Amino acid sequence: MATLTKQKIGSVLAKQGILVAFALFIIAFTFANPKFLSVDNLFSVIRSSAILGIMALGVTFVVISGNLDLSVGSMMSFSTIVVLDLHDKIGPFLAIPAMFAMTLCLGAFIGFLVGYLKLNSLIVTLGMLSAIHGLTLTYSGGKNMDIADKEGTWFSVFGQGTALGIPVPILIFLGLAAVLGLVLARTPFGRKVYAVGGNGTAATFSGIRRARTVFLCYVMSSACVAVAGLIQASRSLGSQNTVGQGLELEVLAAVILGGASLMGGSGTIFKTVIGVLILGFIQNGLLLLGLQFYVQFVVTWVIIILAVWLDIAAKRGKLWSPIA
Amino acid sequence: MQPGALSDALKKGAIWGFIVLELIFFSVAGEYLSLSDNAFMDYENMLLLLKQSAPIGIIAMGMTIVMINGNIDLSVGATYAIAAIILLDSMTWPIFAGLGDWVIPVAWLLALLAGTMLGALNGIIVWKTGVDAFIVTLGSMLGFRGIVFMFNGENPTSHLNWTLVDFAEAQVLGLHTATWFLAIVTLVLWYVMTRTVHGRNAYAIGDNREAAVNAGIRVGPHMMINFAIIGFLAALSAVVFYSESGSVNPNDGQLYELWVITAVVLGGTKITGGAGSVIGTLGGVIAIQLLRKGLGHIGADTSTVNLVIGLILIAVLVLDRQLNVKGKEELKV
Amino acid sequence: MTDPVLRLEGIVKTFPGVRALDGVSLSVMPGEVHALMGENGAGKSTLMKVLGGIHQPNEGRILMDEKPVVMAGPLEAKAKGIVFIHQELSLAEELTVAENIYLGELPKKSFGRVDWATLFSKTDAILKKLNVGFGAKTRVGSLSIANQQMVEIARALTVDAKAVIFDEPTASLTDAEKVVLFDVISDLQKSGVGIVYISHRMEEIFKITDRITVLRDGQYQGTVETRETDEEKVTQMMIGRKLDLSRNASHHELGDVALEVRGLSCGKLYDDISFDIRRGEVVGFYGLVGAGRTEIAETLFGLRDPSKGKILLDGEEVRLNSPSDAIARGISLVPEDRKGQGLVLGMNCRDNMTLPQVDDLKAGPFVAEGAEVAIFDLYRDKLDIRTPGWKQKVGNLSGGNQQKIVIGKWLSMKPSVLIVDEPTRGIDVGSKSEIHKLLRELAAQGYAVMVISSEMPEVLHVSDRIVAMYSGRIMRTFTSEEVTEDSLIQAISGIGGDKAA
Amino acid sequence: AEHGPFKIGITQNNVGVDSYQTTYEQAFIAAAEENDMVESVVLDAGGDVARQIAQVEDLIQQDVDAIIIWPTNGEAVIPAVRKAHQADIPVIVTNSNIAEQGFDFVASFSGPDNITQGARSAEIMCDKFKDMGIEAEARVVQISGQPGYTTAIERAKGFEDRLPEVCPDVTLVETQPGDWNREKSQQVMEAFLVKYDDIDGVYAGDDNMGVGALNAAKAAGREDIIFVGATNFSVGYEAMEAGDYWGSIYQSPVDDAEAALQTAIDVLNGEDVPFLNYFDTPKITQDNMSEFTKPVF
Ligand SMILES: Nc1ncnc2c1ncn2[C@@H]1O[C@H](COP(=O)(O)OP(=O)(O)OP(=O)(O)O)[C@@H](O)[C@H]1O
Ligand SMILES: Nc1ncnc2c1ncn2[C@@H]1O[C@H](COP(=O)(O)OP(=O)(O)OP(=O)(O)O)[C@@H](O)[C@H]1O
Ligand SMILES: [Mg+2]
Ligand SMILES: [Mg+2]
Repeated sequence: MATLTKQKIGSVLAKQGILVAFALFIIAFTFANPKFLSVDNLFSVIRSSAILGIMALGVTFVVISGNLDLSVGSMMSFSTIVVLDLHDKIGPFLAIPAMFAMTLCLGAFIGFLVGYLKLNSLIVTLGMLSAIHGLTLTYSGGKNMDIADKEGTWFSVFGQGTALGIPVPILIFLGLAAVLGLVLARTPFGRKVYAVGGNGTAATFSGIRRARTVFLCYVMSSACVAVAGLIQASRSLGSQNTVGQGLELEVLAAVILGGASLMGGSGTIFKTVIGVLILGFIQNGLLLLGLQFYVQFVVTWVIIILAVWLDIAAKRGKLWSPIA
Repeated sequence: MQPGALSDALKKGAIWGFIVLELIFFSVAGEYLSLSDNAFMDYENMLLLLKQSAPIGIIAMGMTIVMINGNIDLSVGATYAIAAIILLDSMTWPIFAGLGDWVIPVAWLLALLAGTMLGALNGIIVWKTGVDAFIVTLGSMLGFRGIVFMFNGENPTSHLNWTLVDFAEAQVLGLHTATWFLAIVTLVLWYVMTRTVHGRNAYAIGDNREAAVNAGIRVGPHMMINFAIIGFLAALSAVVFYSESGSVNPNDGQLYELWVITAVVLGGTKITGGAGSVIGTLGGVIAIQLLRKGLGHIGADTSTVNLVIGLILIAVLVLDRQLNVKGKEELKV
Repeated sequence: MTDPVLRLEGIVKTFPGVRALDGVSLSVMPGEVHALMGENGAGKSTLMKVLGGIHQPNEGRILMDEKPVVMAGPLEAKAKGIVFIHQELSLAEELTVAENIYLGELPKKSFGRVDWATLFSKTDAILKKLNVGFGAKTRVGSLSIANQQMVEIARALTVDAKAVIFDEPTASLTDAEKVVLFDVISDLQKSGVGIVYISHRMEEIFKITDRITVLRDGQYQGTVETRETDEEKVTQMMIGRKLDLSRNASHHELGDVALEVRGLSCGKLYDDISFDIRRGEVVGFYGLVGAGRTEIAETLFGLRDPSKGKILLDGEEVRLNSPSDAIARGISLVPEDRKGQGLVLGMNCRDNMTLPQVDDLKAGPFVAEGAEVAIFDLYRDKLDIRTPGWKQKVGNLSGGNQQKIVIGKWLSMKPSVLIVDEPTRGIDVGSKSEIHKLLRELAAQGYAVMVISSEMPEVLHVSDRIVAMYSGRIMRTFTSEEVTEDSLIQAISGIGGDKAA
Repeated sequence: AEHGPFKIGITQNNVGVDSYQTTYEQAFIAAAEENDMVESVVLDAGGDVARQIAQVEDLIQQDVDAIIIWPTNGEAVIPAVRKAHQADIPVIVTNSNIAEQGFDFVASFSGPDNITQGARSAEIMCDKFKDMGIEAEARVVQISGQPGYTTAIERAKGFEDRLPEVCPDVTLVETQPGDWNREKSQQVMEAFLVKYDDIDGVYAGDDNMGVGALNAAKAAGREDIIFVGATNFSVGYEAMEAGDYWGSIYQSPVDDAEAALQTAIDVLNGEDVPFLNYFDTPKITQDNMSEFTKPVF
């Protein structure tokens, strides 16, 4: 009986190692600074994680399908700049769909290269990171983009509004997470994403159109980026060309922290959300402790490795790796 | 010539073919667009090209073997910065005050040692925890950068030693010091990877880790050695470069990992491991440096440079894909 | 009496949800070939992995020369003289044959340099003994599966082994290579090495082994002298009942031509292939490895573009550009390589089985999971798949049960043309005859079935007609009445056998 | 002795990272095109010292008549500058200066004085606190530029040194970097607001970050904070118009670029140029902003 419960606890740990780690961090931070768990702070963390988080949702699809997307940061800059520019030119009603269309085109282009032409995704998206940055600079002429009438536009609702007392970015993030979570876990498309990432050849042999599936993953990812860009633009109603720079690695870190394997075929939206929140709370927690940013770097390093280690150690039931 | 030999040769030589294309393009375009009276393919300019390829190139050699081994190292940029700080800072430490210019080799050694240790640290973590190298080094990319800032806050660390600068700027037998280092590193690693047991085992591990384990290869130590080597090389790259420049910003080396990986993959190393060569990587490094240099030569502006570099990377992949098509009857997976 | 080289005592090994080995004991004498038999999932591979240091037993002990030893890992096992030839290929494809054979023990010179001269000369000697058609410097990835298997086997000859374990070495070998393998085994035997031999092929077992140990559901059933037993008794020990080996002789009416292929060619792979399959008919394709049968199947499944010729389904010419085209037209293909092409190893059993029809099993926008489980249960029972439940990852099933998942996956598509490529590779005798029976039944229900196999008894057993292929061409087509083993062998070796209409 | 136009090469720090640098590049190109006496080669180091050194080498190799450099690192480029000097090519440093050791190899420096700028921001902040009568207890947070950049370091130093001199009782409670990035700065400010109930002033290393911080404060409903920035961007100017943002330092990238080009031409013409050629960067606040045109970037 005793061994049975022990086993049960073991298997819970194994399945939810990352959640346990998450809980531990929260408790530790709360002891260090009681403000950490205040409603204001929670909202503030989730709100500022929302942009990163929404991008991570899309990237989760890409990673599960066995690919990488390093272009999301610079694509997000692009969406933000475009929607801000068009806001004043054609009004928000048209600007938003126009920006979505342009961003989706970028996603479709990457999807075409990686899916249909079967090019290596790391290099393609690395190339696109640079190319889209160039595109953004050309588009904006390198200038910051600002909305002229900041007080008068309803456009600010996506980034600054609240509904039912909850900030809109949080609602969008969680809503999107729920929808995409269902898509991934329950729909035929989601199943195909796992199959293509798990074993692309076998998926093809099962009649799954691998190229199309990969293509759609990138389109989804770019749609998420467009949403993130929209919130970003709405939040500050103005932006510089580099607003998303460097986010690609943070996004990837969150997805991996959530337990998706870079080899493809595993991961879930729920876990990605946890990964995003862990990163967000770490940053916020350390800031509240008043640590220098470089101490935050070091602590984040340790925490990322510990969290992932704990997670896989629980899965294999052994602390140390079996690698000889 | 056997059937397919030509396409084989093309495949292997794709990156060199691309380099030739770049040379032709920039030479011709340079005639019209460049202010300079000197030709792009001027001998001196080509020597500079090799020299300028060294900082990325030396690290890329290490990345090649780590990637052949089936791992990746994203922390090289930060390791590079740490080694640079140790190199420059240690020359001013009071304990070495009596050494005169003999402090130089000591500083070099310290920097190289530090790089090797950091690399080995990554290796040990990958080995002992079993966490994927991508994640481990993504973490240490941050962590090492944090350590960089701990040295001197946000300020640059500087120590200009003209003896050192003169050494680094010297040209021996026509080649710059940095070029010599790049050449020697390339040769040594080529030898290690093709001729030694460690090199061959590294290939085997990257190719099929399970098979290597089943065959009784001790996977962990090999991986650790390769991580130590890349740490050493990141430090060597810093040592060569900062001997000449004498000051390091805490941000230096950022994004190097991405450029290095790009060069390695352009050079034909498989991202999943098991295949690749340091010679190919040399081609990849030169191709990238040539692109940057050439775009500057013809006066492209910042946004164009970004756009073009990105698209060219993709174009090279498309080209490579075309060369690799086996024929119409190929299995469609 | 001599001491056994190797003794396993009361080995217990559990995985989450599975008791794979339950107190198994086994001893191997020097110079003995000891067969290990049992159904798919009985625990044979697991037992050998415990011996080879890949798994640690929960209970029990291992003795070598009557001294207890601990196999902490593959390295220790190898150092103690245990060589393990794996069921699944375990090769580094980018490396040369020589490097693969000596993987982990490359000969060294000073400073850790590889001693290439020694390596190649030693390898050449081994390859010569094995009588294979490739050299030491060939890249392993460019070899056919069969030749890769020979590379794996060559490893047995590199060290002074005390015991060699062969886990289904012949699953992807043809007769020519088998002969060589048996020579190798008898050489090893003469030099006093103890050999454990795992196989589902009875004729091999009775040809080369001295004793047989049988496992069932992880439990030890007993050990018998090969000389003193026969197929029937062994089968009974394995599956606990007798096997009905009679051919399903029900002669049902043949229907219309379902699949017709006219003058199909594909580059150098095969040339001018014409045949047809009627509803209700099983057509066997027999030939040596590399004869091009798999490539024909792949073409019919939309995976290759033919360079010439036509494919007709129900009399109508079709273009098949992708597997989904082929599936939409009622073609199913059970591919040759289950790990690479058949299964997503990290996915659970149910999801693997329903993968090709996941678009059709819908409840609203979602996958109808209930319907999926129903399909899984149906075929689990029909094919006797041993798994703790549908949630189990396919990668954790035994090799034979994995194969059954693939077969179930394609049967559940209710195809009108079913192509099976080496359908019973690695499947135990009991299930094998079940599958044969199933193929016959399917035909009787009106399916057109194309069976590609390198096992002559299988082809002879299930086919109504047999197409013999040699090096990309059809040599002859036999009906089940006229075919004899000799004429078949002649046809596939390219000797004589004028092309019949 | 020279005939024909001067060939002038420039290697900039990191164009495209913000509007200032972009506007600088455009202004420089425009000025060079307008001037018949000048042909220009415009390069960008992308913030990477190694690339900048390579670009200086390339410019030397191309035999330009003068090199303008916007150093990525004020010391690391010294040996490269020495090489240009040895090749008899005059070097003009722009925007942020190189270290003293390199002065021997440089013809002139042209740019703003960032330490003074930081000091002036401190004065603006202090004066406002005095107006409000809270100079005895005010608490200030600082959001600095990208760690490691000379401009960021110098402005922070100027501010930190000057503030206690003019307002000894004001405390600088914390400094965090905002990486010249509005979004990052907004996040940093959000955390500050949670952490400190009492914040009276925010000093940001440039207006871009200042406005990010302002957004955070507005979202949190904290209205009474004094924002002071530097490098007056158009967003900052607008926020000042709206009365949300108190003051900044007026610095025009167009002036910066034109000054650099003119200095180079003067040097090539053999004219006498001062070694430290600062252009003026005055204080701008809500009170005097009507004297300034709205920045174009
Ligand atoms: N790593 C594992 N995790 C969980 N279960 C496992 C694992 N490896 C094997 N098993 C289970 O152990 C049992 C025995 O498997 P094993 O591979 O030894 O069978 P086998 O006798 O070799 O069968 P076959 O003839 O099909 O190869 C099977 O039920 C299998 O599902
Ligand atoms: N001797 C050989 N050398 C090189 N490649 C070979 C050789 N024999 C076969 N191949 C290739 O290996 C691949 C797989 O071989 P396999 O034995 O499965 O061929 P196959 O035509 O499917 O044979 P089978 O008729 O047994 O199904 C084929 O694509 C074939 O071209
Ligand atoms: Mg088995
Ligand atoms: Mg075959």
